[in-house]
Parts: sequence; C-alpha cells; structure tokens
Amino acid sequence: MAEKLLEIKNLKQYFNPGKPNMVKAVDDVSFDIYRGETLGLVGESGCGKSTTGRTIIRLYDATDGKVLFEGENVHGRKSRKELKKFNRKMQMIFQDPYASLNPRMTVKDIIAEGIDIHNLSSSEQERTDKVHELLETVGLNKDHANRYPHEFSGGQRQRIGIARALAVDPDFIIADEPISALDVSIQAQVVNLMKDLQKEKGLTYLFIAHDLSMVKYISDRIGVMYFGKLVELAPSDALYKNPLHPYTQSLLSAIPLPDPEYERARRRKEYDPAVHNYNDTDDLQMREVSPGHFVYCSEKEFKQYQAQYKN
Amino acid sequence: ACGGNESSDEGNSGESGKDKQVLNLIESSEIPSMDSALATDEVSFDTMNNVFEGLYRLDDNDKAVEGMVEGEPTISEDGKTWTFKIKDAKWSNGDPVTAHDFEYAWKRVLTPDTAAEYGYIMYDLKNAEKVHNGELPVDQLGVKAIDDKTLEVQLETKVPYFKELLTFATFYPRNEAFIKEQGDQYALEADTILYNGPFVLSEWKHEQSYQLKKNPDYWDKDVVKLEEINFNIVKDTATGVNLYETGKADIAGLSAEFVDQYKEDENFKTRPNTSVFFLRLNQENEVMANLDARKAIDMAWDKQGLVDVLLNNGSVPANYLVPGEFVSGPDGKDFRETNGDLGSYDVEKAKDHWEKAKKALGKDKIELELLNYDSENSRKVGEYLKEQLESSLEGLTLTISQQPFKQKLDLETKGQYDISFAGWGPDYPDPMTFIDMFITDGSHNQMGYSNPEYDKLVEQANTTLLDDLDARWQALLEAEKILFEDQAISPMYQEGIAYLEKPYVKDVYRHSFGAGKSYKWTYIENK
Amino acid sequence: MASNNKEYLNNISPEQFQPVQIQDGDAEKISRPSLSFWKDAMRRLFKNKGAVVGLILIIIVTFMAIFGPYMNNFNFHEQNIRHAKLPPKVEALSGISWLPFDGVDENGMDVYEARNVEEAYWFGTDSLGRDLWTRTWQGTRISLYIGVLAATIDLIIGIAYGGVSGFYGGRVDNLMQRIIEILVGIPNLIVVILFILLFEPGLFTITMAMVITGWVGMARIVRGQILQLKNQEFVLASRTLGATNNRLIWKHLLPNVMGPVIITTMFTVPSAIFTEAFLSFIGLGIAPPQASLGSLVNDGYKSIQSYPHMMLIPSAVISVLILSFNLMADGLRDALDPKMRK
Amino acid sequence: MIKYTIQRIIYMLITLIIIASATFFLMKLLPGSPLANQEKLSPEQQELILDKYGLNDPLPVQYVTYLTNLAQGDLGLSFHYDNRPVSSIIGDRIGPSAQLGFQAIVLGTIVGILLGIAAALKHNSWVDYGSTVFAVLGISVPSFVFAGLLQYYVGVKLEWLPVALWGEFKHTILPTLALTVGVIATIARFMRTEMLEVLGSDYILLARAKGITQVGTVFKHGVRNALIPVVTILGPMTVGIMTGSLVIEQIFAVPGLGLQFVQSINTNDYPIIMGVTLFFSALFIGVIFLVDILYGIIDPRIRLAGGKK
Amino acid sequence: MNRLLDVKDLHVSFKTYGGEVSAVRGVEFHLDKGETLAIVGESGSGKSVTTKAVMRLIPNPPGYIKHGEILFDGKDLAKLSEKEMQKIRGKDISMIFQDPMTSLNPTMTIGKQIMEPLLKHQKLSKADAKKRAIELLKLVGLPSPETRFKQYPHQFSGGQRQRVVVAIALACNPKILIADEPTTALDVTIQAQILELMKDLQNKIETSIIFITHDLGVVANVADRVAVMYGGQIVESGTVDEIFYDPRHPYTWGLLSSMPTLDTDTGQQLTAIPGTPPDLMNPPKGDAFALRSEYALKIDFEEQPPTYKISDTHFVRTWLLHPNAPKVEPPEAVKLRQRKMPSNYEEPVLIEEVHA
Ligand SMILES: Nc1ncnc2c1ncn2[C@@H]1O[C@H](COP(=O)(O)OP(=O)(O)OP(=O)(O)O)[C@@H](O)[C@H]1O
Ligand SMILES: Nc1ncnc2c1ncn2[C@@H]1O[C@H](COP(=O)(O)OP(=O)(O)OP(=O)(O)O)[C@@H](O)[C@H]1O
Ligand SMILES: [Mg+2]
Ligand SMILES: [Mg+2]
Repeated sequence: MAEKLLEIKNLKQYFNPGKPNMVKAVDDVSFDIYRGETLGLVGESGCGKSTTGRTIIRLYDATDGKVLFEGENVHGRKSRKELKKFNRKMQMIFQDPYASLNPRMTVKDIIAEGIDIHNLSSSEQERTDKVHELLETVGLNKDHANRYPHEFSGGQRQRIGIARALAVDPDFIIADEPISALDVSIQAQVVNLMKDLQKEKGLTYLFIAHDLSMVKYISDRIGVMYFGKLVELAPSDALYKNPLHPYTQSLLSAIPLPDPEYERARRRKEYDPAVHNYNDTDDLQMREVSPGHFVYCSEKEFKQYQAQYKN
Repeated sequence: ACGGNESSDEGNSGESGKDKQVLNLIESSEIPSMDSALATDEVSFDTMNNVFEGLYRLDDNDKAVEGMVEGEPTISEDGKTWTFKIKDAKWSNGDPVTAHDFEYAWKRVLTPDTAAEYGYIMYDLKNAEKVHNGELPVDQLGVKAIDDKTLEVQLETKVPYFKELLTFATFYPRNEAFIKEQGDQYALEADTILYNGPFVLSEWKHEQSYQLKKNPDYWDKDVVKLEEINFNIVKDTATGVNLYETGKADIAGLSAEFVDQYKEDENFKTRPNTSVFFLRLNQENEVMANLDARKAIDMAWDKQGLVDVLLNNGSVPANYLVPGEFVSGPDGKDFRETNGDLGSYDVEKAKDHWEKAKKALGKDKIELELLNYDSENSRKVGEYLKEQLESSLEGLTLTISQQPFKQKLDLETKGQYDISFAGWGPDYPDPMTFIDMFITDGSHNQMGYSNPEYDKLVEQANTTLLDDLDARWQALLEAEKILFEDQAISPMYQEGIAYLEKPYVKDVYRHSFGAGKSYKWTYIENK
Repeated sequence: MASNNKEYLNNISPEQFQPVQIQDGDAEKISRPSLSFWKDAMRRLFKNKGAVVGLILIIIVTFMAIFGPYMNNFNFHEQNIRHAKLPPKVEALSGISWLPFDGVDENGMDVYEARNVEEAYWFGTDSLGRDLWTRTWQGTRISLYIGVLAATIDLIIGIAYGGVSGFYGGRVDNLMQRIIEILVGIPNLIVVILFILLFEPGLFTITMAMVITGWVGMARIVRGQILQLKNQEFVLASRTLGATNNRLIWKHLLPNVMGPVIITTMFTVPSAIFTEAFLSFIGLGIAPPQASLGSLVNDGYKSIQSYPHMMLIPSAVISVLILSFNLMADGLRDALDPKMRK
Repeated sequence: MIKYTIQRIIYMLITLIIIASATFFLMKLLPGSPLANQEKLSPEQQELILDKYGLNDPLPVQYVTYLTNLAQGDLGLSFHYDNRPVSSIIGDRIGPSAQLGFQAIVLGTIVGILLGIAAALKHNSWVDYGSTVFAVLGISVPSFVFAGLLQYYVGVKLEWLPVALWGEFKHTILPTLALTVGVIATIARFMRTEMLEVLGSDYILLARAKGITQVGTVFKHGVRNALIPVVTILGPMTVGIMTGSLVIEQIFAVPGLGLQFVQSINTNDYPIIMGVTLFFSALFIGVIFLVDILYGIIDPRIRLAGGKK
Repeated sequence: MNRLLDVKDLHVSFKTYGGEVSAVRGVEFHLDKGETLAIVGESGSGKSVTTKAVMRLIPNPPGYIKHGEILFDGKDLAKLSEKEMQKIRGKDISMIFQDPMTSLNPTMTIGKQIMEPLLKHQKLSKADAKKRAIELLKLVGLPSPETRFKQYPHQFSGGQRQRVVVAIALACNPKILIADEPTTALDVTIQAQILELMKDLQNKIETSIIFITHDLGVVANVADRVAVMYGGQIVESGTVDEIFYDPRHPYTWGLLSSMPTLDTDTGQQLTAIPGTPPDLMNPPKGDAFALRSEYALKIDFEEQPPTYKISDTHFVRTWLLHPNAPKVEPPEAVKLRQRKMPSNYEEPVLIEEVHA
C-alpha cells in the first residue's frame, strides 16, 4: 500500500497509574495507517477504542509509546506552534451529536472555530464564505449558519460536526463512533458523506465503531481490539473471510444482520480467553499470518493459524 | 401556708400570713459571678446583696444599717482608723463569721493575682492602691483582725461616706477555709458558696433560672418574710411582659414601646435611676475645643422630646452632671436642688454660638463623628441627635459610629472620637463619684478637658476640706458649675426605669448605687 | 374513516398520482423559527406563570425602591417627634374601615385627629416620627442593593474559584477543595459576625461578610459543572482544533455554566436580604439612620403589640421580594434545564 | 473503610486546627478588651488585670499556650463568668440548643418531606402551588416574627402553652414550631425538586410496570432516592439551626448556646467565643462526616465507592 | 382464537407548551399467543408511546389516550381504572425498558426488586418469593444467585442488569412481555446473550413478546412478525420474511437499503433516507413520509393513504398500491433481497379495517 501517514508504536494509555483503580485502557498497541485509507477499529464496549483515538490526537498524554504523524512524533515535548500544526492536520468527529456541539454557539461559530484558531481567513466575509461552503459540502444550506445546535436533528448535527472538522483542511480524521448514536435512517447519510469526502479530499480515516457491518462497508482494513490490546488487524474482506483470533470470531458471530434467513442459521460463538492456554514463556506479539493480516498470538498459535488460513 | 415554718412568728400573722411568700422575678442575664472579689455587674451585685452581708447593708433610704457589725464602730481622732465589732453571725455551714473573714476577703481582693476589677473601690484603705499594683506586700493593707470579733481598718484619708461604701459587695467577708477547700470550684455552683445573708442561693441552673430561699441561720431572720424568690433569665422585653401578663412574673421591665401600651395601667411604675447620660465632647478635636461649638451643641437639641417620646421610661432631661435624688448635702438639701439646671434648650442661642464657632474656626462645613453604643435604644438616640443637631446647626454633618460596648470604650480611652454618647453611674454616695471624673488627665476624663480651678476644687474636697463637710459640699457644687461654664460635656438625661409590678408585691427596696435591690424586707400581700 | 370508502378511493383522479420530485432542500427545512438558546429559554420562562408573577413583582418592588421615596414630601431621616408612632393613613382609602389605612390605631382611636396631625402618612410613622413609606422603600433599596451586591461578588468569586478549581483539576483542585472544606467547617453565622466585628460596620462590610462564605456554594456548583463540561465532546472538539485554555474557558465553559449560576444567584439575593435582616436583629445590621427592610422589621418587631404596622409592612415587602426571587429562580431552573430543551 | 475513616478524621483534625488558629488570631484583631468594668478602670489597673490573664504576652506565646491547652482539651476559663471553665459553659448550654434543634429538624424533616412528596405528586396543582407558597413564606418571614406571633397568640392570648422559659417538654413546643418553619420550607422545596426528578426516572416506571400502587412506588422507590440530596443539606442545616437559633432562644428565654455566643461577643469573652466557634466547627465537621455515612446507608453506590478509597 | 391483544385505532397525544403533540395517530395491531411482534421505526415514531399506552403508563399530564381501544382478555385496557390496571401490570403484561443502567432502583437490592411483583400478584410468602426470585436469577443465567440476590444494581454489569430486568419482567409468567429496546444500550456480544435468553425463556413459558427496536438485524433475529412505524402510524406490517424479502412501503425500503449487509459492496452508495422525521406537533396532512420519499405522489401531500393487504398477514399503508398509482421500482438494495412470497394475493386488496 501507499505511504504511511501515521505510525502508532507501542502506545500505552493507563488511567490512574499506580492507584488501585488503575485501568490499562490501551496496552501496548502498534499499527500503521496509510494515506487515503480507512482503518476500522472494532471491539466491545470499554475495550479502549476511544482512548486509542483520543490518545493519538493527544487529548490524553500517552503513558508510553509513540504516535508518528508523517514521521514526526505527536507526543513528547512540543511547542504550541508545533502542536497547532498537528491540530490542523488531524481532526476528530465525535460520537454524540448532542454533546459534541456547544449548545450556546451558532452553527457558524462552531464551524468557524478552527478557522478562528488557525487564522485561516483574512476577513469576516471570507470566514462567512468558508462556513457556507462547508455547510454545502456536508449537505446543509447556508440558512442554517445562524441557527443553534438544538434546532437540528441528530444527523444534521453530526454533519455540522464533520464540517467543523473539515474547516481546517485536515489530512487525517478520527471518527469515534460517528453513527452509533444516530437513527438507522440517518446513519447512511453520514456514512455516505464521509465516503464522498474521502474520495474528494483524499482523507484518511480512523473509523471507530462496534457495528461491524457498517465498519466493513466503510473500511479498507479493520483492527479488532480486546481489553486494551489489538488482537487482529487485516484488510476487511480478509478479516471476514478468515477471522483468526477467537475473539474476532466470537465478535463476528454475535452481530445480527438484517436478514431473517441468515439470522435463523447464525450460531454464536463464545470467546473464552482460556482457550489460548498461554503460559509464561509464550512470546505474545502481532504476527503476520498472511500478507497484511496480523494476529496477536503465540508462536504455536501462529503456526496453527497459518495452517488453517484459507485464501 | 407557712404554718409549720419556724420563720413566721406572731407579728407576721396578719393578712400577709395567708399569702404564699413567693416572689417570681425575671432577670435579664445569668449571674456572671458569685465571687464578691470578682463580680462586676448589677445582676451579681443584686444577688450577692441578698445572700451575703457585709458590715453594713443599705436600707430603704440608701443609708447604711447594721449588717455583720455589732453596734457603732470606734473611730479614731483623725477619722482614719475604724474598729468594728463583729456580730455573732453564722455562715450557712455553721461556721461563725469572724473578723478574719473580712481581713481575708479584702486582702484577697487586692492581691494582684486575683485581678479584681473592682479593687479600686477599696483604695480608701491604707496602702490599698500600692498593694493592688503589687508595689507593697498584701500584709501592708490597712485591715487587720485583732481577734475573732474585732476588725481594725485604717484609711488613707477621712471618708465621709465610709459606712455606705462598706455595703459594697467587694467588702463582703469570705470564709477562707471554705474557699481553700473548694479551690477553683469556688462560687461556680450554688453549693460551692457559703452564705451569710438573708437568703441562700438554693438552686442555680445556669443561664436558665436561679432560686433564693430564706436563710434559716440569718441573724435577722425574723425580719425576712419571703420564703422563696424565683428568678428566670429572660432577655427579651416582650417575653418578660408576656410572662408578667400570664402571671409567671411579678415584675417586668418595660421598653419604650411597651410604655405606650401600659402607661395607663395601675401597675405601671417609673423610677429615676442615678445614672446620668451625657455627650463627651472631645476637646482634643479642633471643633470641640471651641467653647461656642460646645455650647451650640448642648443647646441645639430637644432633651425633653428625647425622654418623652423616645425613651419614654421616666427618664428626665439632664442639664447637669450629678443626678437628682442621689445625695443631699450637710444642709439636708439635694445636690440638684441647690445647683439647679446648668443649661437649657435654646435653638436660637445655639445658632448664634454655632455661627461664632464657625467663624472662629474659619469653617463652613463641619463634620463630626458621634461615637455610640450599639444597643437598640442608643441607636435611636443617635439617630435623634443627628437629625436634631443637623437641622439646628447649619453646616454640621454628624456621622454615627456605632460600636459594641467594649470597642466603644476602647475608642473613648484612646480619644478616637469627636462626640461620644456616654453614661456614668455612682460607685459611692457622694457627688465626688461624678465630679472627679473630669480632673485633668484623670483616667475617666478621656476628652482632654482641663481646668486648673476645677482640679483645685476637687483636690481640696478630697483632702483639706474633709474636715469641713459644708465647705467641701460648696466646693463640689462650685466644681459642677465650672464644668458647665466650660460646657465640658453636654448632659442628656438622667435615666429612668419603667416597669410593671404586681400590686401584691411590697417593699422591694431599690438602691441608687452599689447593689440594685434588697428583698430582705419584701413581702407579698393580698395576692 | 371517510377515505376508506372504496368507491371514493377508486374515483380519485389519476392526475393525483403524479410522482412529485422532492426538493433537496425541502427535507432539510427546519420548521421552527430560529431562536437563540437564550431566546428559547426566555420563551419558556414567560410561559411559566410563577416566573412571570415573580418577575412582575420584582419589577414593581424595584420600581418602588427607586421612585417610592420621592412619592411624598417626606424623606427617610427627617424626624418629627410629635408625629411619632402614627398608624398608616391614606386619604383615599380612609373611608374603608377594614383596610388598615384609616389612621385608626389598635384601640379604634383616630390618632391623627387626637394628635391634630394634618399630614397623612401612608404607611404611618416610626418611633422617631419618620415617615415609614419613605423608609420602607428606602429600606427596600438598601436591601436590594445588599442582595444584588452580594450576588455580584458571589458571582465573581464563585465563578473564578470554582472555574479554576474545576478546569485545572488535579492537585490544584484538591488543594482548593480542601480550602473550601475548611471554610465550610466554620459555621456561617460565626464568620459573618466575626467579620462585622472586625471591620468598620456599614453597608459594604455587611455585604462582604455575607459574601465571604456565600461564594462557596457558587464555587462548588461552578466547579461541578466545569468538571462535567470539560470532558464533554464539544470541549474536546475545540481542544483538538488547538484552542487555548482561554478560549475554552470563555467560549465553551463559562457560557454553559451560566444556567446554574443564574439560578444560584437568584437564590443568593433573597438569602442576603434575609441574612441582613437577621444581623439587624442581633444589632449588627445597617448603620442608622439608614434603614434596610431587615432593620425596619426588627424595629417594628419591638412594637408588634402596640403598633403592628411598623413590622407588618416591611415584613410584607421582604416576603414579596423573597417570594418573587424564589419564583423567578424556580422558573429559570425549568427554563434553563437542558432536559426540557427538546 | 477503616482507612477512609482514618483519613477523614485526620482531615477533620487539620481543619479544626486551622479553624482554631484562625479564630485565635481573629480574636486578637478584635478591638476592645474583655474587662467587664473597663469603664471604671484606669489604664494601669487594666494592664494589671490583663497581665494576670496573660493577655499581654507576645502573640506567639499566647498562641502556643492556647494550642497546648487545646490539645489537652482545655478550652480555658471565661472572663465574663468569672473563672467558669468554657467547656462547662458549653456543656450547660448545649442541651437546650440541641434539644430544640433536634426537635425542629425531626419535625421539619418529616413534615417537609411529606409536603414535598405531596407537591411532587400533584405537580402543578393547587397542592403544589400551595406548598410552594407556604415554603417560600416559611423562608421569607424572619423566624423572630413567627416566634413573636406564636408567643403572643398561643402563649398570651390563648394560654395554651407557656409563653417562654425552659424546663418541661411543653416549654419546647413553641420554640420548636418557630424554628421548624424554615426547616419545613427548605426540605419541602428540595424534596419536591428531587421527587419530581425521581418520579420521572425509569426505575419508577419499571416499578409501576410491575403493578405496584402509586403510593407504593412513591414510598418504596421514590423517597429513598429523593432523600439522598436532601440528606446533604440536612447536616449543615442541623448545625445552622443550632447556631442560628439565638433569636428563638432569646425570645423564648431558652438557655442555649447560640444566645451565649452572641452575648460573649458583646462582652468580648474571648475564651467563650473561641470555644463556641471551635465547638460549632467540630460539630459541623462531625455532622458532615455523619451525613456522609448516612449517605452510604441510604445509597449503596456510595457505600462501595467510599469503601474502595 | 388465540389473539391476546388487539389494539384498535389508538391515538395518544401530549399537551405541551408548544401545543399538542400527536405522538400516536391511529395505530392498529394485534398480538397472538406465543409470537414475537417486533416494532421498528426511527426515533420518535411513537414506538414507546404505543406500548406505554398499552401498559397505561403514559405520564399524565401531559399525555393521554385520546382515542382507541386496547382489548386484552376481553377488557378494554384504555378504560380500566388505575386500580384494575395495577392488577394487570406485572402479572399479565410486563415490560422491559431500554436502559439497564437506569431502570433499576439504585437503592434497593436486586432481590427485593424481583420479589416485589411476586409479593404483589402471586401473594407468595416472603420465603417463597425469595425462593422463586433466586430461581428466576438462575433462569436468566446469573451465576451464584444467592449472593447476587442481596446485591445492589451498581454491583452488576450492564448485561447482568438487563438480565435482572428480564427476570423481573418474567417473574409472574406474564402473558405479554413488552420489551422496549432492551438491548440498545448494550454492546453486541451482550446483546446477543440477552436476545438468546429471551428466546429461550419464551419457549419455556410461552409468552408473547412485543419487541421494540430500530435495529433491523435484531428484528431479523427475534421477530415472527414485524410492524414498521413512521410518524405515529404503522405503515407496514407482516411476517418477518414478508418485511425483509418483500417490503412494499417506501419507508421500509429506505430502512432496508440504508443498512449495509456484509455483502454490500464498498463502492456502492448506501441509500440514505434524506431529511428529518416529521414534526408531530403539526403532523403533515397526507402521508407523513411523503416529504422524505422519492416516490411521493401528489396525493400523498393531500390525503392519508389507505391500507392494502398483500397477503393474509401483510398490510401496507401507501398510495403506491393504488391501482392508479404509477408502478415504481424499489431501490437497488431492496431489489437484491426481494423474493417471491407464495402467500401473496394476486393484487393488493384495499381494506377498510386494518389488522396488523
Ligand atoms: N478518563 C478516564 N479515567 C479513567 N478510566 C477511563 C477514562 N477514560 C476511559 N477509561 C476507561 O478506559 C477503558 C477504555 O475506555 P474507552 O472509552 O476507550 O472504551 P471504548 O472502547 O471506546 O468503549 P465504547 O465502545 O463504550 O465507547 C474503559 O474501561 C474506561 O472505563
Ligand atoms: N412526555 C412527553 N411529552 C411530550 N411529548 C412526548 C412525551 N413522550 C413522548 N413524546 C413524543 O411522542 C413522540 C413519540 O415518542 P416515542 O418515545 O414513542 O418514540 P420512539 O419511537 O419510542 O423513539 P425512540 O426510538 O427514540 O425510543 C415523540 O415525538 C416524542 O417527542
Ligand atoms: Mg468509545
Ligand atoms: Mg422509545
């Protein structure tokens, strides 16, 4: 694939370190994101998906590890200016369309916030024009600019959120469950929009979700997380065809699809971490079972996975 | 009701015999102290006056009558040595009251360690001040028990009112053995005190109530008719009145608001007190140093209006320092009767004086501060004064600084005021208790007043004239006049007290100085 | 249903069945008129009967506080000792005997006639013969002033303290919370009294005394809100855009805590008025001849049996004030409640 | 839990020391002296007496002495009540204050809670408005006005109850009533708000879906949950009632601590002022601690969280 | 007939500041013994209000049942007194709410909460109730139920709590179980467990279930029949196969095509439903969906569509089935799944009274 836009190396994010209530929300996770692709990230609730996203964009300071954006570490000591530069290139779309817009700002001010912060417009007129343009890009019209968030539906709000992210012309967008809070009928609007934008602007996405069918539809590659660890990473088709890690298999088997016949046939698999039978000497790490398809496993499992891999 | 009671004898079997000899009273505060050396306030003095007895006690006319003393004392030629015989009286634990008890008690007061705030009342005793200041040992004090029944007292100078002075609580005897035994518990509870007065403190619920019962061991118990006096502590006037209305109290003090309501009531009574309230005019202040300004201030306001409407409690306007119905001179005439009024309300004259003052000071606008107490009543008085003075005296602005009592005194002592609302009550039955306040640099002068002539008269009255009481009296009269020629202060009113008293309460003696009330002779009749 | 009539249905003209192309924009149309958040809240506020009553009362009382003292020929400190303790009398109402405005006292005596008083004192006079109408409104002015000043200072300190504590969190927050705990540990009344004793008594001191502990509640509320808000996604969004702390605080956090803050303020005002009244009772209130509602009630209380008007009138004004601020606050709470927003 | 309690106690002690120190220095700033008969004393005589009480010592010395005594539980001796230990004064006065406070809080809480529930159940009906108006009146009419009216009408006019004084239970009724009005008002308002919140919650709906009667749902499921925030204000309010009852104490001639405090301020009785302040603070902190424990009893979620710490 | 519940022309409104919200506008459906009826539809379409109306749990004020009948066991629930209703709730009809985090009383032990309906309806003694409660806990698959019995909700995970809620709902073996989005708040793995549990229990105690959701995957999994709601009305209803393989209403089309399946091609656009749900304060005059439908006809904006019957079990409310209406093609995604339904009539039949 193309050039690496982002390299995440041994990223760790622990909350309340040293205290009895310490949480290893992200525990030694490494992966790359290529320019122009969509990387999906799935896993059950609380497995650390959001934390990964937020740590990458430096909403949290990483406990350990590196996030290289175009070869430069985002974490570590940074001047305001350097940070601002990252802030322009990396953006985020949030899960909750109601909580992610300041209820006391007009849509115009919300979208223009990035423009203001990075001084991207020279005049009020230019700023307004930009906002109108962005509104149009996300399928809203300029009459909406002077309204307040509570006047919009969830889908519209989410599109406003996207417009806000787009305002600074980023290369990379982290979308943290951008559709899970939306109504089914609205979800497609947003997904379509995101895909269109990606095509148009060559954006790169980290798409976090737990709805696998949607993730498969939008992603080029998918990473599966379990308890703070990345357990499997593969091109989406490969993952569906060849789910190797037992957890991935279990996850896939749990998703109901809108097809009664399929549903009648589906048998759910339970994941029991004990099946691995790991012992202390096992060297657990990400291993490439087939090109581009990585699984977190021991040497022994690696062999086994390779053997059973269907092409 | 008191049939089986040994205290009721035939002489007392009349109508009053049928009445339960119980008096219910309210008091405005807890008894702060039952230690005669330390007590400082009226409630303590009142209570002690009824449960203790010194050499003398005050009668209805505020004259000293026999207490622990037996017969007339022997007085030396120069009037400085008095020898008293002590009666056969008993403490409530059965111990006899002896001359030693007096010696011990008085020395205890003046021992610096005791930190007695009323120590100065004894300064007429020989070496008292020096002892109190720790400059001389206690045994140099001019008091000595010759034997159990003989007490010899030496004075610094002759004291014309010495017997009356001896009625003061500070001069009460104390039983040394008992005090030592009680240690720091002494006088904290009803049963850690020994009594030798007409009553004993039989119950003392702090801050709530206390009860006096007739003392069966009192030497003059036959005179005492009341069996029981119940005091409840009630701070709110309205509550007091309501208790009176519902028969829970036999006497209730009244504030101005209630006077209107009860003015026509047959049980409504007023009584002048011997406290005089006046304005201190701080002559260290540039304006107040001006005589015209002082005169203007004195004349410019309506004292009658103040006492009639605001105080409304039997207070009378004062144009003097020494109160009326306080002391009479050797000629038998009241001090006030002789000296009369030394000022008057006259707005026109006040304005003239004010103009002169302003001219002399070269000022058009004058701002003065009135230092005031923070009590409800004084607050109103302050407001009244401000309005009166400001409307009569053009260009005057009077700001009011209202301070808690202690703070106010502090500011006064430091001279940090222009005008101050002050009051003074007598310590002993002699005009001197008022007059000597204003001698140059006197510790109670506090306003920079100084007149050598005045000083001289006071000095003489305290020394050379002690042998000639007529001349001394004249000197005191003269001194007061000088004070008012100088308009050193602007007197306001002589305090009065308004109260309701049930008609069946007889013979509560109210005193003009020292102890407030005596119940020794009180009785209930026709309840 | 009429339209379920088969015959009718079959007879619908085919032309009715023309497909209609929906306009792109149509679907995105928002039917509601554009209202800012505050306007929306206002709209809800005005629909709340209680709040409207409260607001009207506040306006009336404020109006009277400003203009009331000029409505007659007396001023608040002028004394006429001859006219002391007169009952209320309003010429126009004096014919109506059940209204307490006929100049007749408790015993049914026309005091004005008896004392030969020409003037009519609408609210009567006090024990110094001052006009109570003027004094009541003058007092209202002072009380309102105290209330509003207390609220303002409260607001400033509370927001600053709570804001800093909540925003920076961690050790700063910990320390600042400990300090608050200590402050809270001293009973309020005691702090107030000590404060008033220490400083020159007066309007400002009294207000300060109330504020000195009063802001704690406000600070806590603001802190709590900020703690919640700062992890809200819109704040995170702004941070990912590279917003400075300043911007976060001023643009995102503060505007969103204003709701609870305003409500708290609405409660501070009456509580300050009330505290001042209480201080008046223990003799630490406003300096004479100034009057506050509290000091008037307190003065009047002494004469409650003989001259009830002296207490009842200012009491009524206090009650109305506190009532209206409370109603207003309740209304605001509903109007600003995000749960009611949709 | 034990660790948590110990930690809390240490915090409480630190707080108390700070408060003690603060009041100590505040006292020193207060103008005026504690001498009762100051008016009649010459400056020399005053010095003499101050010396004796150690009030002329350098401030640090006084401070250390004070803290040392305090550590031994010695609050000192009163100036005004000659040589009476402050602790015994507080001990004497606290009884009535505590009794009144307790009665007022208990009565007020019960009535307030019922009123609040009634208002919430009949939301926006006359019951609701009626209780709101009552609550606001209760808050806005100064308690001394209530006290005065009660005393005059119930005590003097009707003679149903004693006008004032202290002793038997009947003496406590009027002051309790006067005190409790404010409590009722506050609790009722809080309860109403909380109850409304709770009544709108899912678990109430679920309870109703189980077929529980309305009254059953309110009392079994609603009250306890609505009570949690109410308990929070209960602590400070209890202490507030005890400190703030001085007006009531004065009017009904109750020998309480609140009144004592104000009186001591008027007489500059430093040891008592400091003692009472400290006592009230300790009480306050203690009550807050208690409330936290109570919290845990009412709300199992907090119980666990507290235990974890 | 084994028809348990019959809802006829149900109208529910809310009186609000802004005016009257007609949340449910003439809903008709029925429920047979032992079957599972899924109600789907987007947020605000009136799913919860409909079922709450059945339970008579509409908050009043502001809400009230304006019109309609809810026939259960020969009684019209809409007209019962609160007292009589209390006897039915929890016993004959019980309900599971959406959010397991908030639908349990945080200050009452789990055990007590389960025992409540047992004590109330089955008049069991405390001891028996406890025994039964523990059984129930076991039944819903909670390990060590004896200890769990004494614990509080916060000591349970989301999935466990939802199990408890299910246990409460099933305590008295209700004839009807209404589950209002019982898995929306849970993540997929747990959702799957709960769904399995419910099906399991249904087999055991033969309850009929009304299952509300907007997740079509879940519908496909649980439902026997499906009712699709839009704007306060049921616009289409039928067996699960009919709805998924032979949908007729444009809104159902929209729903189905907006969801990608695992086979949906990445390059292919999802067919989104444009626009926003209708404002029920001023419900549109004709077909509520018309504004958002690319198949809208002129008449859609003027008159409410009638109901047509496609088969014995399949009802659709749209003008598109009118003989005069133009023939339209469903969107690509729907066409892909379309199958021939053997039970369909030749022609859609217009009916006067709808029975879903
Ligand atoms: N600020 C924080 N402090 C402490 N723990 C946290 C914090 N944020 C997240 N966690 C914990 O870290 C873990 C991972 O959380 P995260 O939000 O990343 O999960 P997620 O995969 O995004 O879940 P979801 O699908 O529910 O959004 C969780 O156990 C969570 O409780
Ligand atoms: N208490 C209420 N007051 C006013 N309107 C209400 C109330 N409850 C519901 N509504 C309105 O009724 C309509 C239907 O709501 P309902 O809760 O039934 O939707 P739903 O289909 O269950 O949606 P969701 O999937 O979000 O749960 C909505 O428009 C809603 O605004
Ligand atoms: Mg997340
Ligand atoms: Mg719903």
